[in-house]
Amino acid sequence: MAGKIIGKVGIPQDRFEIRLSGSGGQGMIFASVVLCEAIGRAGGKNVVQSQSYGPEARGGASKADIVVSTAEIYYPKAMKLDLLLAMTQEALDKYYPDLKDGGMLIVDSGLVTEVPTEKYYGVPFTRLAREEAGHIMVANVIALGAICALTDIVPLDILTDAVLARAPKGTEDRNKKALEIGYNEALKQKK
Amino acid sequence: MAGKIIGKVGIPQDRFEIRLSGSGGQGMIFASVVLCEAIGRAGGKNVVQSQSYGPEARGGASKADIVVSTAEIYYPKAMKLDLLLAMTQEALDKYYPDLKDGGMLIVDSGLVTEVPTEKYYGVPFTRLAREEAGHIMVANVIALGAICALTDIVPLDILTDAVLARAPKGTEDRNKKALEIGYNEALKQKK
Amino acid sequence: MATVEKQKSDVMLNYLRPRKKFPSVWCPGCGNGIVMGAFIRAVDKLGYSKDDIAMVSGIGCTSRMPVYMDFNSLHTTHGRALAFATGVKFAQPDMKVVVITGDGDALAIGGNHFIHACRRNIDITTILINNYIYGMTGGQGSPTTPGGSYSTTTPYGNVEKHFEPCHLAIGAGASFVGRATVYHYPQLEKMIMQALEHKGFSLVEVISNCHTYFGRLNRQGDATAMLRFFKERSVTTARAKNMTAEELENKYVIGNLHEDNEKTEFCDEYQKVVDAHKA
Amino acid sequence: MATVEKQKSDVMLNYLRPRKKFPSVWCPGCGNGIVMGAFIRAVDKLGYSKDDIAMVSGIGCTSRMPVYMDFNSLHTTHGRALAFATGVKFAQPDMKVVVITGDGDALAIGGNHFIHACRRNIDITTILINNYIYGMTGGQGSPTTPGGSYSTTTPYGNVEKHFEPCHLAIGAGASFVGRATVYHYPQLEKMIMQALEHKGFSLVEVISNCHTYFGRLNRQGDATAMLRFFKERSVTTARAKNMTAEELENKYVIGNLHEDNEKTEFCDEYQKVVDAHKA
Amino acid sequence: MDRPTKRLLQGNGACVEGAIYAGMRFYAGYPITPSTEIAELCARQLPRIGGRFIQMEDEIASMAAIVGASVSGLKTMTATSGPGYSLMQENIGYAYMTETPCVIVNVQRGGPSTGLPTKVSQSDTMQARWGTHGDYNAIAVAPSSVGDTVPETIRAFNLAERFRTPVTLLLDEVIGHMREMVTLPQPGEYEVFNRVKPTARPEDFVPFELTPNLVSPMPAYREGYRYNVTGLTHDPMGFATNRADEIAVKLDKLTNKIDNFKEEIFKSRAEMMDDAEVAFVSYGSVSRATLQAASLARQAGFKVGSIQLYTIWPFDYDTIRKLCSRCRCVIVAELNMGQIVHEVEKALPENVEIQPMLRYDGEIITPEQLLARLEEVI
Amino acid sequence: MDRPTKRLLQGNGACVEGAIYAGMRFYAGYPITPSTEIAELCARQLPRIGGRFIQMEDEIASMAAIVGASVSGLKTMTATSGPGYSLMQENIGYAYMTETPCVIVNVQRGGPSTGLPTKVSQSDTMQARWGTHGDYNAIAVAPSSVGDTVPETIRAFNLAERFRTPVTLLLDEVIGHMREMVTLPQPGEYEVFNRVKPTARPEDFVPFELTPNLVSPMPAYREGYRYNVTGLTHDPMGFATNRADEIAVKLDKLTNKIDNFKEEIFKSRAEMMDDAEVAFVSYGSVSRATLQAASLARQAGFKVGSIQLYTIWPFDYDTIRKLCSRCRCVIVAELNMGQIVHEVEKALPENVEIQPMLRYDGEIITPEQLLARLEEVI
Amino acid sequence: MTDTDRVDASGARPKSKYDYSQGPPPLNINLSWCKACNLCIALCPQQVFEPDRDGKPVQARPDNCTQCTICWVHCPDFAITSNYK
Amino acid sequence: MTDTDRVDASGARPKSKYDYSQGPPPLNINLSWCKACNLCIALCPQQVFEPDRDGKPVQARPDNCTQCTICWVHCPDFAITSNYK
Ligand SMILES: Cc1ncc(C[n+]2csc(CCOP(=O)(O)OP(=O)(O)O)c2C)c(N)n1
Ligand SMILES: Cc1ncc(C[n+]2csc(CCOP(=O)(O)OP(=O)(O)O)c2C)c(N)n1
Ligand code: SF4
Ligand code: SF4
Ligand code: SF4
Ligand code: SF4
Repeated sequence: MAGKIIGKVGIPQDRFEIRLSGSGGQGMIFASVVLCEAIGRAGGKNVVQSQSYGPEARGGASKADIVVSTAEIYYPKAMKLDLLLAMTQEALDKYYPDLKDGGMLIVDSGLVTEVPTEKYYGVPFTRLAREEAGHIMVANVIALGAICALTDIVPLDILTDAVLARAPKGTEDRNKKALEIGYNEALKQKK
Repeated sequence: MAGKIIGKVGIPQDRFEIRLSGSGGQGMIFASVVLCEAIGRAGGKNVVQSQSYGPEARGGASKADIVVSTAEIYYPKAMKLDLLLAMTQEALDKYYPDLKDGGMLIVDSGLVTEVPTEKYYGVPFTRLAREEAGHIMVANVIALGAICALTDIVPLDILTDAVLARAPKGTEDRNKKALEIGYNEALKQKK
Repeated sequence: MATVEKQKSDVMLNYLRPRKKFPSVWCPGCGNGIVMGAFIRAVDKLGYSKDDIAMVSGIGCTSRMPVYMDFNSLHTTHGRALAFATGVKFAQPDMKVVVITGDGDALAIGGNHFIHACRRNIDITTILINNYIYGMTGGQGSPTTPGGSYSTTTPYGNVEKHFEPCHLAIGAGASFVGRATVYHYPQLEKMIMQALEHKGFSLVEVISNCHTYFGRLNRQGDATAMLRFFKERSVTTARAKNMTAEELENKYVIGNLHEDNEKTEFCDEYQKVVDAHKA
Repeated sequence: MATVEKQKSDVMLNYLRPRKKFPSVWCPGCGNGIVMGAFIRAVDKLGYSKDDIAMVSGIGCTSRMPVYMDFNSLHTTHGRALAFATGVKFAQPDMKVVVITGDGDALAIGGNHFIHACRRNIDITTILINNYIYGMTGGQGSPTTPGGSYSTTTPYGNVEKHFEPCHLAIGAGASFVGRATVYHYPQLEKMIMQALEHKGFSLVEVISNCHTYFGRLNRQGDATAMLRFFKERSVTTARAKNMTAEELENKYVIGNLHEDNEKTEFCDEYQKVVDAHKA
Repeated sequence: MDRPTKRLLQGNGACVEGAIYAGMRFYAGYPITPSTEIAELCARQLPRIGGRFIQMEDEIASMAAIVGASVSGLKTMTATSGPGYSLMQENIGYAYMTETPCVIVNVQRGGPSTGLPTKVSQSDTMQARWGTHGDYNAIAVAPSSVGDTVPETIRAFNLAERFRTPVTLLLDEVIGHMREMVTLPQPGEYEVFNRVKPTARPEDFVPFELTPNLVSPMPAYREGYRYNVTGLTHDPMGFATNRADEIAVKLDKLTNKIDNFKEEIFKSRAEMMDDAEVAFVSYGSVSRATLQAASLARQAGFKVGSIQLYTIWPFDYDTIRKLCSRCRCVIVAELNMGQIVHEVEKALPENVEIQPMLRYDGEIITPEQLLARLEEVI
Repeated sequence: MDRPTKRLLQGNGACVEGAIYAGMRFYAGYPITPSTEIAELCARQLPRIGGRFIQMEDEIASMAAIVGASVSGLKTMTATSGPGYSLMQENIGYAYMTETPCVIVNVQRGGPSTGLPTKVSQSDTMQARWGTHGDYNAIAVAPSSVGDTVPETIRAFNLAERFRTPVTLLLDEVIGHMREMVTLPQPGEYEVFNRVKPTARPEDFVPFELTPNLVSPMPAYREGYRYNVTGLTHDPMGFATNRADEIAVKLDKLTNKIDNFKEEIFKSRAEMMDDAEVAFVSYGSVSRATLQAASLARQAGFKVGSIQLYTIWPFDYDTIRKLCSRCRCVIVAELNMGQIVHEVEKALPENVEIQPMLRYDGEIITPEQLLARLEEVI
Repeated sequence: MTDTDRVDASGARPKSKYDYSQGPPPLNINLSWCKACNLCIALCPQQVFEPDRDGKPVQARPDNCTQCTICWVHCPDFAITSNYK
Repeated sequence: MTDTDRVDASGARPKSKYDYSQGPPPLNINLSWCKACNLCIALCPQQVFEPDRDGKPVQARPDNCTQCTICWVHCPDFAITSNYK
């Protein structure tokens, strides 16, 4: 009997799944909320964001997922990632298996030393944050800039607005700069 | 349709319902427990005792019911009384309407002044308790003696055992005496 | 004994709830009625409007009190009166919110709400009628039942220690704490007035008689005997100051035990936040 | 600083639960681990048998502690540890029953069981790790969150007053009450030993760091900064005696605050009843 | 202590007698009408047999204490009524999750809320199945008279111990408060089941092991087995888990350890059911009246029977269906607005007429009322 | 305050937006995963609109406080999850008895007991109907996405106010925590119902009057109406009663004021049901997947439909029966061990096959799983 | 049975403020509210009351009444009001 | 970053009790348990440790170690044991 439906129509895979991962303090949740909001505001696409909660979410690897689709998103959790950002080695080790064949991998090349594939983008987000953006805290925003450059998921201006809308007062310039750094640094690598 | 069953068999009324009533401090519950136990121990009959609880049971009229039957007692609450003991006017006023036509009424003739029927037994339980039994507290036991004399519900010796089994140590003689006083006083009146 | 201010005898009739039949369900002589009289006279003297008073209670003999009075009344679940009252007061901060509760209601099942209301210093007056036993359910031990005392659940004498409600309230942060008895009527009424006028959480512990259970099981006699007992055992805070711990053993120290008028009140403080952040 | 008794560094490895993976779920630097070490060393020094110890906890970061240790452990519902522990102790009076709890667990939802355990003076040692916030659920205010402090539920600064756990315990009748911090390790360990050896209800309040939430929201920095802060703010009971109320403002008074070795213990008293009435 | 074998007891007293017979040695409770006599009797009797009674600060603590004491190794009980039963729900759930045997007596009064403290009701029947959050399986036992309260209380303890689970004993105000003569059982007269103890070496002990009957052996404290007990969903070792496979295994265990033995747990009394065309289904104090009504109807020549449920949960749909196989109408009589009637509906085929005979005004159902209803359907 | 109309919100945030839109101005709560964000957002937002937020000492107190504040005159809410919902049951019963409008949000996680604090579940569905003791009638509303949480929260408040009753809003961890773009409603876009105030003179005021729709007008404090509110069963004047006739009238009122308006309260979304031979029935986050599965099946040429329940309680058996009139098989998909499936069973004739599709391991049901099940029955 | 400390130290009774012989008795006792608790009878410092057969107060010595308020403030059932305000 | 008050008043370091050059380093650090909380590094009065790239302690100045116990009693994860008992 099996296959009567799935065999005929299949489950439409019109969805793009993004995971931002790193360690507790790296602001992955903030980044995913901002990215998700930007994609949502850009229009035309549905978005769902989710993350881990509870003691499991503290220390160790932390992750936040976004599902993007032009269709209604029936199943809100990420299953096979189209894009994985890994800000630490631990996060990469843990979540790499969830990356789809041919999915895009972006790592903090300053903190991640062993990558199990050759097809990846490496940007030293944390070092750039410290050395060029003036504060280690904006490594996540630099990463967002890189994602923006490496994918066509969201235009830079909308992403910038989204970041500034959620960033604490007084950090606007720093964040703007961070986005640009990430964007430009990644562009250089874009294959 | 009505009457197909009840019309044919009726509900067997093989039951004898007793209510002991008075005011809060008069020990009606104790008396009913003892009486019930005596009837039960005498054998051959089923007994069910019940009483009021809660704030409703404080002050005002207090009551305790016993249902006696040679058959299984399916319905455990008193419905139409075969015997009503009223130790106060208030209790009499409240419970007299529940007495069956032809049911037996026993009152404390020292405390109850207005009895709505002529067919009743009046014994000054409280006065007898104070004056002859040595303590007002045994008025209830005197009343039990009277009930024993006026009905054939339980033999005096079994009732005496039951009273003594539940009475506090040191009050045995007083209670025995009280039973006798009640029994004898009532016998005099037995019609 | 302090001079007895002239007390009106019939003022309470103006405060009984129309259409609810009085007298109460309480046993003859139960101190609850005396406290109710004191409360009504206190309210009358302070001139509060009936509409502005909410009386909140839990479950117990004591907690039946609000139903008889013509105020807004909330007869809630056992032990939770202060939690409901917190909702009332916080929603209607201009009302006088009064909780009337028993020792079981306030301190057994309700102990947590009691200490938290003290802590928050929310402007609620709590009148705790302490009769050392559970009256409503027929004489079980309560958290104030003294060690060694009898109740239906301490048939061999209580092996537990008891709370001192006032000490607990002070330890938890209440800003007005006093103790009175139903024998010492004038002081009781005055203390209720002071508590009502105090801004912040106020506790009036009223030592009262449940002769029906506590009195009977502990051979303390009837209502009269118990009131006499309260009289004999009470010492005022003033006198207590000069007494040793031994002398104070088994004594009821009556009077105002703690008063802190500096402590800020919860609803006030919250209002400041609202004022500062309201859009 | 008192001289540091030589502490074994690896003794705790003997007490970790076989087959449960360590390290814990706690954040890096969380004071809970320091208290756990102190507890294990105290038990080791006292030479208790593992079988004779029951560790009971509620819900919270702190309350996860028992699962890591090779004792009988009961990780119960939020706030109820002392009620479960009362069942354990009363059923097995010869065991050492220890409750490990957080400020929210013990004093918010669990406040009633806390004061009643104090009142009964039941022989349970309670280690209350006070980090001034709810860690497990992500940084909400707790009954010990100081006025004005920030948490996710006091975004404009806390308008409530806070409990002093030790004062509350004393007001409720506890017979051993002491305060320590995770910075002052030797005193902490010693106090836990004393509490374990005390007959009756004992409370050790341990001031600890939740830098993840309390530290971050109140700009107190990381674990190290918070431990330094505890160091700076602490005064011993001995020193506190000679300090004024103002000087003591915002200070942590550490040391034994209350000890009463005369007070009878609940299980003992009950046993007397059993002995007297057993058929 | 030689006590007369026949005694006048309240239902609440019979419950205490049954519990002590079954080995109950620890009672924690908080007074509430109409269950209070159970606490009062335990306070008096337990010290005499070396047992322990404690009045806790509330019902939440009472439930906690009996779980703590049961894990420690004793057979434990608490008693309450509606408001207290509601408060206990969280910790009853803890007992389900930790598989801790204990008996909770609910002497039912009218609800909701404070309701009718001194009036009879059977309106906590569904709560006994669904009162706490989450998925689990429940056992509830309901005697119908003072007399059968003794064996049914013993049965409640046996089920608790046998299946490592909390068991609710549903009494009601009428049974709890009325007095009847009761013959107390002799030692040995009823089987008393004690929880199975582990035999594994402590190092090999798996506290929540998946045994064939799904019930894991349970040590007392100080027997050398140290393990972790938690209300978090846990693996067989007793450690919290978030793994989907382990979670499902645990929940299946909670459900199946009871469902697999439904026939053993379910108990009913079927009278005159062989050829019954109309049947009463009832439980608790109502069953007295239904039995009389059915007998009278038989005397009048009608094929009427009576099924009394001694086990309410798990509800055995198959047995009820089989018992009612010849029925065209079933009258479900209960003191509430309709609870078990829905389970009977589920059990029976559509062509059987279901007649609820409900009373919820604080009074019990009389035989007359039942006969009147019967006359309508005959 | 001009806020963008479209915002990225968690389900918990959408709930707060809906509540504030509906007029909620008083929140009392105690944090618990996965509902905590509701408290946190209320703490932040309520002072800004002159409302009041209080963190109580526990869930019992939270429930008490919202009832107290509602009686005082405000629209009130609390939010919790399983363990807290169990603790609230006694005071939820008080709200039933006193007919006090309020909304209780239960963001469900796995149970029983502490269970799975961070994992999704729908296992408190039956508890929302039967969790407190006694007889009463319950309303429970269940959104399925972040988006519909806004209008469904408004609807929950409207039902509470309209019927003077507590209403449970059943979310679950997935809805509560995930973020979606939500268009916030403009003022006037949704109807907001406010409790009916009395018009009688205070002397003539009958607080629990039997009006035609059985809902009694309800004054706020300080509006000149002083009356007694009690959890004891009471007469229309609000005074405790022990009279059988008055008791029955009160309980009938509690039940019928809701039952009589079942059609108005019940809300479901039926898609592709006109000629459906197989239907999914589901609610909450599961409905997203069932809808997709049904559409795919249609694309493949099968007559499959989907019914999503927005109202869980009162369950409208008639509507479900009518909607499924052409079905030979109904698949009930829920995140528990089988709860609403029993109600669907009751609703449908025996010849309809009922297939439970249950998941209770902390994960949600995928469209694939639903399709696989569908293939088995097609 | 009575509270003698309230009697003046000299043993003399304080004089009552009203001439009760000219009007109604000093107090009005609502017998339907009175529960016969005995408190008024026992606490009255002037022995104004005696119990009737039901235990309810009768003003046996009305002239003794000084309107001291003690009976009515202690009456738990508000059964005593003064006729002289 | 370090707790200098613990250094002897004279500024001199207390002499360590062991000759670490002859055997294993003073401490054994279980890096799989260490969570890089920094407490040992910060609290060590002798500045024995430096953080590695992950923030975990490295015994940079082993000879300074006096076996004072401070690092191991404050390590919340029992990651430090002494090699010299
Ligand atoms: C949840 C719950 N548990 C128990 C009860 C039963 N109960 C009613 S009143 C009461 C104790 C009352 O004692 P107290 O508060 O001291 O008041 P009193 O009757 O002595 O005035 C108890 C245990 C209840 N109504 N609800
Ligand atoms: C009945 C119930 N309500 C709420 C919660 C959620 N909860 C879990 S832990 C916790 C607070 C923990 O704070 P605390 O006790 O101070 O311990 P910490 O995590 O800070 O160590 C709360 C509110 C729960 N598990 N159960
Ligand atoms: S039982 Fe006690 S508290 Fe209750 S009314 Fe009677 S005397 Fe008062
Ligand atoms: S959240 Fe706070 S209390 Fe919990 S483990 Fe982290 S630091 Fe410790
Ligand atoms: S005090 Fe009041 S109730 Fe008591 S006897 Fe006197 S009049 Fe009657
Ligand atoms: S104290 Fe322990 S966990 Fe923290 S850095 Fe040092 S070794 Fe690591």
